[in-house]
Amino acid sequence: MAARRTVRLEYARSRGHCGESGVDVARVVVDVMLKPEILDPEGRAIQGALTRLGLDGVSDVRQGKRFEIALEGEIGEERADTLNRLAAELLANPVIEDYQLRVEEGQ
Amino acid sequence: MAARRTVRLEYARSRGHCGESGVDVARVVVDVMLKPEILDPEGRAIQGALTRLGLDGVSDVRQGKRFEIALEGEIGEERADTLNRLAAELLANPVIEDYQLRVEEGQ
Amino acid sequence: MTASVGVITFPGSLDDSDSQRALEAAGVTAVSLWHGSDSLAGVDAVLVPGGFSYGDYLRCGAIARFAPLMAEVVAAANRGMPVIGICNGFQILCESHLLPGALTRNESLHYVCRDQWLRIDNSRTAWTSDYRAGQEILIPVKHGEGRYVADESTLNELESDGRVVVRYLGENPNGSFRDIAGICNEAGNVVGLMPHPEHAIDPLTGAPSIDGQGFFTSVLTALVGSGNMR
Amino acid sequence: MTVDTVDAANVTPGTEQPYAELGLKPDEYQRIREILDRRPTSSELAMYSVMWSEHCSYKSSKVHLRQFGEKAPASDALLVGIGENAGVVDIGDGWAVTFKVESHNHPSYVEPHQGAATGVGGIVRDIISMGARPLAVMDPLRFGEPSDADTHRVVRGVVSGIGGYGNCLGLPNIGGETVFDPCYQGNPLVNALCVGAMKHDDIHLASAKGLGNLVVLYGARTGGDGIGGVSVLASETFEADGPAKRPSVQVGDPFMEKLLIECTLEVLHAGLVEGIQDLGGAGISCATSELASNGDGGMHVWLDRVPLRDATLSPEEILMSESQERMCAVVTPEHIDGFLAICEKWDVEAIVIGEVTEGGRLTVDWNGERIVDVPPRSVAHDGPVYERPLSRPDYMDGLQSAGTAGLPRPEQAAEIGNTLMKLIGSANLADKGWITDQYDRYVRGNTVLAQPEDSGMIRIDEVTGRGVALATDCNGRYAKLDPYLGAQLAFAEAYRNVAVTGAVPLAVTNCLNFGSPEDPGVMWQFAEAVRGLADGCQQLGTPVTGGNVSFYNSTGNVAIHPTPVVGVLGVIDDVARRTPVAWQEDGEVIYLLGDTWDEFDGSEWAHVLHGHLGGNPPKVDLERERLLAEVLVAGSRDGMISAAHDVSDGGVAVALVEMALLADIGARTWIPDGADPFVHLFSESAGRAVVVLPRSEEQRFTAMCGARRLPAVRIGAVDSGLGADHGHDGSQVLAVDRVYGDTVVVPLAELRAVRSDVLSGLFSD
Ligand SMILES: Nc1ncnc2c1ncn2[C@@H]1O[C@H](COP(=O)(O)OP(=O)(O)O)[C@@H](O)[C@H]1O
Ligand SMILES: [Mg+2]
Repeated sequence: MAARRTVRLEYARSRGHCGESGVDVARVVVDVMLKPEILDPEGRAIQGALTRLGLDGVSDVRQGKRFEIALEGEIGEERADTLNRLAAELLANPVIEDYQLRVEEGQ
Repeated sequence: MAARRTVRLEYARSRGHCGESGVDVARVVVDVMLKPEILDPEGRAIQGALTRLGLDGVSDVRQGKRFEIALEGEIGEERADTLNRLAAELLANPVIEDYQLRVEEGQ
Repeated sequence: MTASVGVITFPGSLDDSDSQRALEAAGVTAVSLWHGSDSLAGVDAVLVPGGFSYGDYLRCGAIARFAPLMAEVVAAANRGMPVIGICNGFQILCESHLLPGALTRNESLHYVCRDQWLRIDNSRTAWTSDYRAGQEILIPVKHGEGRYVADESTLNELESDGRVVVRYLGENPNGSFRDIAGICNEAGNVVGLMPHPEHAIDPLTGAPSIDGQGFFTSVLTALVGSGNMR
Repeated sequence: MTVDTVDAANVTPGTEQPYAELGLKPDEYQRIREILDRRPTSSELAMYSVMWSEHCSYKSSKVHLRQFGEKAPASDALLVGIGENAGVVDIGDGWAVTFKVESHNHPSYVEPHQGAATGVGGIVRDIISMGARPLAVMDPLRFGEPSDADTHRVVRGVVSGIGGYGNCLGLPNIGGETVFDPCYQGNPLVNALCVGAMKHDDIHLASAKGLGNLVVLYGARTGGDGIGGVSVLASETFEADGPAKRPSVQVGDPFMEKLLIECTLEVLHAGLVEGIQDLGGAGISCATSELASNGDGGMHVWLDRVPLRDATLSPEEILMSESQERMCAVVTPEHIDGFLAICEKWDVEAIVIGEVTEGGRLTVDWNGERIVDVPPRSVAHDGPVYERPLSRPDYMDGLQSAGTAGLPRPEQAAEIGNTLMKLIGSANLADKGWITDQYDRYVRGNTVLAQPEDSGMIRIDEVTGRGVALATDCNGRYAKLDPYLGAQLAFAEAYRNVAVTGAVPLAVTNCLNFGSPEDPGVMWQFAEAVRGLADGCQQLGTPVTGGNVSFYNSTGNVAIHPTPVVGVLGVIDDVARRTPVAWQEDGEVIYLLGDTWDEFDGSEWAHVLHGHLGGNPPKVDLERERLLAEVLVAGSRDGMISAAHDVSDGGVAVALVEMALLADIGARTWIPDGADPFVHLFSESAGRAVVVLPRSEEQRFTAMCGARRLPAVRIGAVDSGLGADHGHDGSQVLAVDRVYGDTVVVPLAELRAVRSDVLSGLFSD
């Protein structure tokens, strides 16, 4: 599987959209995956189960975490910075994990 | 946060790409989130921590799982069906979780 | 006359031998069953023990549910065979849809091991008939994912049909809806609970009580009484 | 990928090699060249560098550790001594017990959860590889200042790692230690102990014998984790600021380990194994060289057969990888099919990677090319041995002369009450439930005593009730004040904790956590501690069966307190006779055994109330410890004692509080005639225990103590009805009379409240 890198939020792209309430609500999605070189025992066990249950050609499975953060108001530069910092300090453990941040549009 | 629905893999869209090895390798991503009505204590704890650590305006946080499945060869209709079945039976527990399947292009 | 209860070992099962010891102490013949087999070996009832089947990877019970033997267990349960799932066993029975709802991460986010007071709310099941309704018992809990959840209508149905079998008293150890510690299916032959009665059969080891014995003597009573044995 | 081969090494003798980066000194590199009579290949260099690292070769500690063998008391119980994966002792009824403690300190600082988890995994594999079924674990832990944010990170990770791994393996956690001190801020200590049992016939040793026998690697695939971990992690001090040197973290897979346990026990019981070895530090390098040099001496390995998690690994990396959950077995060709079938049953990947050969060489091929050709002994056993310079640090005189004599002491009842509350509410004496409730103590159904009892105790034989008790202890402050006495005090406390439960102390393991061996002051501490422990074990007749050394626990050039953690194992012929800490019922009388001196240097009182460390630790009288143990064991055997608790940190006052809270029954106690209330309540003199007897046994018991000249003084009685007398109607209270003419009365509920939420307050999210 292609090597995954950490991707931070760029300010220019991080704008919320207008929620039903009329307030801007952005949904920030943070995907956290174990770095490719780190053993993922859960992924391995799931790979075995998928294959046993009839899915052919599974060459790798990795399990990670997905965070969905609902943020009120527009994401200014400052909040984008805070998000980047907290992704690295709280949501992911950069010793063993990579992460990607993005603002999900629509919905 | 917008209500999340289960999204299955449509055959037409589920084609792999050509990996470095020359064999087609598709990366199927499955996102699994607790249904909105189910309490997510981890999400709640993280919401508290994000706010304490300086992120304003967090109105909700949900934590879910992300699976990345590397599949060799092209995803035919049959394998797409198997994937949809296993997402519902194995990767997610539809009693408490919604899930979305997609093939990730590029990388 | 005695009855035989099969105890399933999955990769990662931990309380299988303890469950066998508890059954034997109650006068039941315990039979080990291997997850990969497709035969229940003629047992009269089945116990799905605690542990971390498949490491509890993915979701507790999610992978074990697909073991070949579980197909036999589901079929037998639907024919009325007494089946009990303890802790990881309860999780497996929910994943197998023999019981409604699901068990999710403890509200505290920590694994918890402690002696817990419980109340028997239904003493008519195959596994609780030796208790009095309302009886309070002390039994250990030990799990990280024991918070019982189900949608409102399922919960209401469980309550109105008297299918909540055991409830936590005092501090709820995991945030379970309505303090639910264990439930049964409509027929009352399939029971699942998070606490560990097999660790409360000898005050020397486990909880300082013998309050767990009733689960194992009940099934003997049920099987001998019904003549439901080979 | 081009590989460096033996042929290439022969023709390019001048190639420069990065031995220094791999942690080898110039003279060590030179010795390798002499052993091989050429330059090593890069694979050979990798093997020597990991195997000759401090962690694997004990090069700085060996000359001192020898004393454990030389001074070992004659003991019929010792079936396998130091040098094997773990020592084995005979406990009777045909049972043999094996136990060992190991450190995983540095990895647990980098990634606390995984570091602690893999620490448990490693020690459990040591026990399996002796042929034993692992039965229980313990976790002696040391952390920095409790209120520090980084301590929060480390505590939470370590506890979840130990719990997550041990719980998933189905091993009850039956005890441990939790100590906070600023000296461990950048160097937390995560020690893990495992105990296992087997029948005598099932003991297996790590050796490869029998020409043509096959070497099987089974378990997890080999990945890039922990490469260089041995040499980098264990041999170099961590720089506070540099993540640069952080090597890749090893992730534990407890599920795989559980399968390894079951699979290994099944192949052993089926008689399919000639020799067995776990893969820990130094991975395949260690397993193959040790198996070969303990056996017939020759082995050939096809390294390219090793199943990999990462196909890009080089042979050097494969040789050094410390991927977890792997084992190596030597199997005869007749048994190989049976062996592989059992592995398949448990879904454990297994592959033949080598065979036993003649000729006394360990040879390794990579895709048909010879990359290693060495005498295995030179790798595994003939590593460098250093007599490092040692000298008593200059600060010792000042430290020892700054005792506690001048510190202000409480002088009235109210101050005594406040002192008690401050002590029991401090992180070191607070209730450890927040930690221990995250550990399964019930699984396997044989746990007779677990935390917060003085020892963990498990039943080994379900028919006869024979069992073992285990305790680990160390007061690093005492060891700092005097490493020789500190080690003896650690040993004495663990010995006493075992005896208190009614078990007879039998054997010792240790985990010696120190700063840098290159610092002569630290080396002096180490030498003193080893000498103290060896002398103590010799005197009390309990051999050291094994242990572990962890050096380089320092930040910059500031070392931790010397922390020689000592584990004592005792045997009890019927666990039904165990003595618990909690007293049982009204009317029981409370006795203090032993002598109390005015000893506060290094005490918990000095630490908590005054932040003071100086002076000399409490006196050590090992004959007194032996006598006390004999009385405690006899009292249990003859059914005289209903409860007992050793007196250590915080003194008699803290011991009484713990007994009352566990029982949830109050008591009336008093200061004995002629005693100073403060000294009686808080001194930490060694060689003492509180015992509780039914009145009907009082005479018999005191007569026994009198006959043996063990001081025994009555200090109280269990009394559930005291609350009303003191205006606490309906509640249980602990009362101490004759405190400077007053009575100190505290409701148990208040004592409980002060201690119960301290750790959860600090570390729950
Ligand atoms: N990290 C831990 N894991 C398991 N048990 C622990 C741990 N820390 C403390 N304990 C248990 O808590 C109890 C009290 O510990 P401690 O005060 O250190 O005892 P003592 O002073 O008698 O050696 C003991 O039973 C000990 O085994
Ligand atoms: Mg103690």
